[in-house]
Amino acid sequence: MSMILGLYNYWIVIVLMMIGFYIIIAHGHLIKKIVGLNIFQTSVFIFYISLGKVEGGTAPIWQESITLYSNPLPHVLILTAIVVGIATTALGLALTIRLKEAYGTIDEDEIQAMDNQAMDNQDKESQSC
Amino acid sequence: MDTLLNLASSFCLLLGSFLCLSGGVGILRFPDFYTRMHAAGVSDTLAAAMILIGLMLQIPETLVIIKLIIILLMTLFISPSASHALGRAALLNSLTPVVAGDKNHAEQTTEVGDNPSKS
Amino acid sequence: MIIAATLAILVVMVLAIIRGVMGPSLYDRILAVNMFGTKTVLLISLLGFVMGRPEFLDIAMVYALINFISVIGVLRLFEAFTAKHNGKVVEPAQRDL
Amino acid sequence: MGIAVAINQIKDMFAVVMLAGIYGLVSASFFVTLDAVDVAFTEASVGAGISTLLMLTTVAMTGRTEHEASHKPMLALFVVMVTGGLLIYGTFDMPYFGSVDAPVQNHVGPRYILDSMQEIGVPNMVTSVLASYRGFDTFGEVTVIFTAGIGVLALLSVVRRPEDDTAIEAINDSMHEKHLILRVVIKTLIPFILLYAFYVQFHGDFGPGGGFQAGVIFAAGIILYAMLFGLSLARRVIRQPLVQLLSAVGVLIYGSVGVVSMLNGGSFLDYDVLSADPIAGQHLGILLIELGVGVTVASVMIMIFFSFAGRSEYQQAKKGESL
Repeated sequence: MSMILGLYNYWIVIVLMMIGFYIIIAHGHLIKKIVGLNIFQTSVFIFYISLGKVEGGTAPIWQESITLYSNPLPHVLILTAIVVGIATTALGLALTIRLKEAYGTIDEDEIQAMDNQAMDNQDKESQSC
Repeated sequence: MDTLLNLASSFCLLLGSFLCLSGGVGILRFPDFYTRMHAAGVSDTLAAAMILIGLMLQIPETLVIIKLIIILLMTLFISPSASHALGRAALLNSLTPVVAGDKNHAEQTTEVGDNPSKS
Repeated sequence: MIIAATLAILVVMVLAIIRGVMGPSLYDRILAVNMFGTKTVLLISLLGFVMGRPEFLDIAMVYALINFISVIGVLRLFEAFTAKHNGKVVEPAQRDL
Repeated sequence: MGIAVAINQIKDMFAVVMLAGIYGLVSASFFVTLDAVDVAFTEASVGAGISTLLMLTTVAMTGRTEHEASHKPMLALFVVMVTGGLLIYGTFDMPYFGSVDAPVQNHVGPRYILDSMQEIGVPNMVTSVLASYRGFDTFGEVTVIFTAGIGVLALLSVVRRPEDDTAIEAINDSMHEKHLILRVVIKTLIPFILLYAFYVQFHGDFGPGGGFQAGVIFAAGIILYAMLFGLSLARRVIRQPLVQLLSAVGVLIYGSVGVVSMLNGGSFLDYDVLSADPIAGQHLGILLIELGVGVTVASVMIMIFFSFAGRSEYQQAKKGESL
């Protein structure tokens, strides 16, 4: 019982992470993949932050009367990671837009099918030459 | 004086919570979008105001009270205009309200704005 | 008292999420997001008081702002989207009032 | 968690993105309860605000529905289950939640907590660790953001011809004639948003806040303006070359603080030598660095939004021509 109470934060993180992972693998739609990636990312954030939490501690902003703080180090790492995460998400979305313009679809399977077809055509042309 | 303040703040907080809950029930139970918006918009604004006033009465520090007042002003500014924009957009996109008498029509009409366009 | 208010707000947040997941129309979802946002503002101000650190109010302010911005953004973009795909914004359907 | 499951199920992309927005708010509330005030601040402005907007812009450009997946999801489910099972098995060795003697709390953490007040003199430990102890890291992150901004610009920038502008402006005008109430409200709000961004920027030493958050809030104010008053008007207020220049200037401010501290005889990004009094030097260094971070983040976010919105208008204009 104490194990369940002591470790539940990791389990929440893992369940979230696996949902994100599943979305990334099982869906062909690129935007949905990016949303899945975001969920995955957030689960990692929660993991780090929950590591830094100290029972009975408060936010790491110095005050005269308080002696017990949570660990500020994970907060710093995650703070920058969030902003970098949005930058990479934006990059992914930009790529998605360009794919849509180039292929007319953003479904992974359809893009692959079109690629294969183009490749086959190329092969045929080179053989006929 | 202190007990009076405490009493007033508890009253405000309780009233705020009650309004919140009624808004929550409203958003879940009402039949169509416009009634839901009514429930959410009206109760939200007053509930937020009540809870923030209740918090203001609890603390003597001036800075905190000023911040709470700023939040309150922002809620009073933002919440109605967001509701307005939402309702307007819904009306312009032909989401018809449910009128008394066509109950069986309700589910169908609320779907109108949601038809994914064929692109 | 603060605890009671916090609990009430948590319950309402759950209700709003249910509405947001259920839909049925997009506007219901936007409404749910908006409501969820205002409730988060209140929740965080209350949490600041529960934990005895009223600095949290800064965060509540950001929430109020961002919530507004995202609701307006969704509406504007959705409008642009329907305008793009239907050619014209559809006339309000005739209402037989 | 339920939200994540729902995201998996729903096919309408608009709804998915809305739910992702709620998810961001929920996780930010998590961070508040776990004492990570600064992180909650960032997640609120980034995860719930800007990323939702960017995703919506993309959805508006790429279409709204998702096709039924053609391949079987059972294999994916199996992989996920196995990985999850292994990870849960791994947690049995982890320290319990909130325990004081966990390994994380025993290395550099106590030093940051106990000594930062004497060494740096800034009450907000997150800021002192971010800008001073781990200043090198943060420099790297800022560069990454800058690079991502350049990447988005390279992918989405549109060569603009003058005659395009009139077509785009016609579309804009037709869309912006409405919304009188919103425009008035937002016109009054925007100065306060920008002011608040500056407050967050310079108050970051004492409370939650700092360059990253301030940059995002500032950008949010500009984005709000651009959405309601039209992109071309916003571009006239803040010109694209200026934004690009500023995003580079921010990184340069950061780097040059490091170089100046080297010239003064310290090591790279060692602010003690910036002033006669080490504490004053630290204050000065942190202030400058946060300024650099804020400038870069704000201009990169504005740049990203402008490129997305500009691309969308370009597509519309092209469609209008072909009709």
